[in-house]
Amino acid sequence: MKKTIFIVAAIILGALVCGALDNIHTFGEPGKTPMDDYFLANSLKTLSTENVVTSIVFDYRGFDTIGEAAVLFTAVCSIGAIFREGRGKH
Amino acid sequence: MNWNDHLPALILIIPLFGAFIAPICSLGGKTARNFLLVVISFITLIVAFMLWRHVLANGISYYVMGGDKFNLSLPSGMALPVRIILEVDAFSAFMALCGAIVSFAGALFSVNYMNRFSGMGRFVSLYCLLTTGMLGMMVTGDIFNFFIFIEISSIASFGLIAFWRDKPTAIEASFKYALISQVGSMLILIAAGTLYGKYNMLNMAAIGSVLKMGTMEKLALVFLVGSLAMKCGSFPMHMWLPDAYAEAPTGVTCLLVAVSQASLYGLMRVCYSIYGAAMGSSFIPWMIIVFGLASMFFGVSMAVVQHDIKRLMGYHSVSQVGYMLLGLGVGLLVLDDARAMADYGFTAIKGGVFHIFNYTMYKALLFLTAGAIYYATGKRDLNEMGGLARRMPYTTFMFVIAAAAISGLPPFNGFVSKLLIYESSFAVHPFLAVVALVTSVLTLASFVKVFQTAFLGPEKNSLAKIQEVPAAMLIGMAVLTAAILGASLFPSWTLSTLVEPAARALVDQSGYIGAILGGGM
Amino acid sequence: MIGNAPFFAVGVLFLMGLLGIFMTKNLIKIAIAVTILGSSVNIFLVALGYRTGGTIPVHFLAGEGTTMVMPTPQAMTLTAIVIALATTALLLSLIMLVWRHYGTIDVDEIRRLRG
Amino acid sequence: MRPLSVVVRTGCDFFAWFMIVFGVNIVLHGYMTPGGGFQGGAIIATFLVFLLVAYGGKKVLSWANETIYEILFEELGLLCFFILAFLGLNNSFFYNFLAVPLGTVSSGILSIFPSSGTTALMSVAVGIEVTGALSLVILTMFKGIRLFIQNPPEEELGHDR
Repeated sequence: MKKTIFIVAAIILGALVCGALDNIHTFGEPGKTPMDDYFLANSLKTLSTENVVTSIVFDYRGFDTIGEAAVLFTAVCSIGAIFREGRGKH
Repeated sequence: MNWNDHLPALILIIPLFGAFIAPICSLGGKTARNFLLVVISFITLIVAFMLWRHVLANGISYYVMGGDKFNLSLPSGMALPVRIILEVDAFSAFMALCGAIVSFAGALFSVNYMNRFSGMGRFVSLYCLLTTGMLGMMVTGDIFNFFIFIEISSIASFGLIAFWRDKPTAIEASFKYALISQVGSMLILIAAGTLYGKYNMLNMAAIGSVLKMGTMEKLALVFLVGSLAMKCGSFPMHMWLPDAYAEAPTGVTCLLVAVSQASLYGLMRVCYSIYGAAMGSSFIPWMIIVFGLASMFFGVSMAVVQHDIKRLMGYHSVSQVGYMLLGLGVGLLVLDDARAMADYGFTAIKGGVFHIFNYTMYKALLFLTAGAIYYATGKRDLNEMGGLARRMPYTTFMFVIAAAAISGLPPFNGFVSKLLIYESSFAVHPFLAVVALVTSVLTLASFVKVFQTAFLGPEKNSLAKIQEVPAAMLIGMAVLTAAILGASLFPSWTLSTLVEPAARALVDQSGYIGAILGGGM
Repeated sequence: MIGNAPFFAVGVLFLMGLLGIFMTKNLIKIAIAVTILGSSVNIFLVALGYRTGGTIPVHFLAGEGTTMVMPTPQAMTLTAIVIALATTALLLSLIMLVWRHYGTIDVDEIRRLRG
Repeated sequence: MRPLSVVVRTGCDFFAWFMIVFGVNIVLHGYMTPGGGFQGGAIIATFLVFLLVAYGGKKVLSWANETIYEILFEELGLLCFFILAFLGLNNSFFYNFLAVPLGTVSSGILSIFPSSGTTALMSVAVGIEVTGALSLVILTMFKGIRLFIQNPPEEELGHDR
């Protein structure tokens, strides 16, 4: 019973995701893209970075990257914490 | 260089830096580590307070990460922001202040509470990272950045919930939370991606300025609301919450309360500031209200039958989250109706916002007193306790204050916020107020039971040797008690300085958008 | 409709991930389903940035005057991949501990937290 | 894990070092060719996986020191990244204060850095961090297997007294 509810919920959720994705734009033909055009035009000119993706990762959206490094650090800390040795003290 | 301008960045930089140097600091021994934990959370509290003062005095403050100037939101020749912008209005600053207070109290509590366990270097790192994630969710103005901070806070909480890895229940609770939170995060990422694909921007304010309702936007809103409601512990997906709250170490539980409020903040930011007036239909507000009612009622009805003191409080968290959802949902319902808004809608939002403050303080305090009992007696089952009032007078005193506040007894702050929610939800439909009142009565009954069994009654033989908890833990609890008492003794001051600017900033969608798009040099 | 086939593939993968989480009993398979969920979102982000006839967004490899695909979704995908990696590692570690405590990785047999 | 045969080990001796060279190449050229800190760091971290597969856990755990990975790689990378971001605070956090626009010739101290400024340096810092973090994840999870051998499982003494 519970399982049926879950499966129905999953299928509804998947259908909703399909519906949302179908309504963005046709694949391969995005409309106006001011932000990406800005990156493509300016990364070489002002930052001398040939690779636009790297210039986004480390400069324009650099704060995301420090968050990402922090996520990796968090994972290391969490795994280190749950596999730690030692038994505490009384 | 004026440090006041950099406050929105500093509030994230400081705990992040603390997390990064914690492994180096823990080479220097126990004292250095504990000192780092307390100092970092204290500086964060100071910065949060200064940020709140700054925002109240100067209006919305924003910070462009990596821009030529920290306030150059629009680069030359662009009508839209391209970089990550942290945007702090009065509501964000209010939430960040609440979160920082709780983080400081939890850190002080943890210093003694976690003293006898191993792996404390990792604990300090994870605690600082959890604080960073929580504060980041509150101050960021970028939807993808919001996702990153959600992930930082969730991954840090998985590790901290499973910190006592020798208890099978802790591992299980952590795994359950990990699964649910991963599905939720992926839905948030899909919603952010769809919004990006359609409008080619990631800034919340900029999206809010151009958003027009269509099929895709409706579905994105449903994903965002559903997953954020799930992460703040609302009804249909609430089952992770009592497990996680009960199994985590207590100092962490106290912070997890604030983290769930950060998810609630995200929900409100999406509904009020991104969608706002463009929302059009009343489907989502009613969905939030129904979620709120259901979590209120089911949460409290599950709570009254619990024996485990921390699980009992966890179920009460589910029920209390319902109050905020109800208050803010009623406000959302009348967002584009100016007369009803002035009539009762703004009262509901004020009640919801005030209840966020109250809930964060008294629920954190309740968890801390439960942790103090656990520290002193080593027990969590209510049936094995009794007569603790004589042995632990300070803890008892603080428990009574928190319990009275959560049950909404008149002089305390819980009463004020609940009253605001009752009277405004009564104007929408009397049934809402009736459910809220019944929940309040059941909460009172439940806490009377806890007080009576744990603190009063005959003393158990097994508990004859216990004594009051150490001073640092008491100070941690006292910080929260002072906040509750302050809000209880000066309700009108609290309402006018703390709550009303936050509520006004939440409603003011055009102000939130205009600060970014109208700014620049 | 048919032009949007990559987006539908993403939707189907997402559905498969969800069904995997809800239907399978084995914790390792659940972790795999979570990974599938993450991968579907990554594919979605990359597909979002594609422009017909677009080339790699590296200036000296693409040459002058060519259309480039949108770079922001690729940067977002990098971030999302690392996050998915961190989560997967943590989920697998938790499964190792579950196995150690219970001696099984069947969902039905490890429910100790109830009510 | 048991060590594999001598053929595999010899092959691994040879090829594992090439992974490091390849990874460092990708990290260093991240600002102009496809690649960057994360990708290169992940490739460098496969070095440890190679050794783990070929030589077995016992030997590798005696070679690899977790503290070195944690302090020398992970912390160093993170702090370099953080400090590079912090140095731009005069303008704003994460400001690229070393970048030289295309067409201008850099001079003085600036000319020793790549012209893309902090982008290339941060890429290196993240490469170091990811190398340390992924190697640590692998080492810690592998060490976690040892928890299964201990019988009965160790318990914290603190809670439940």
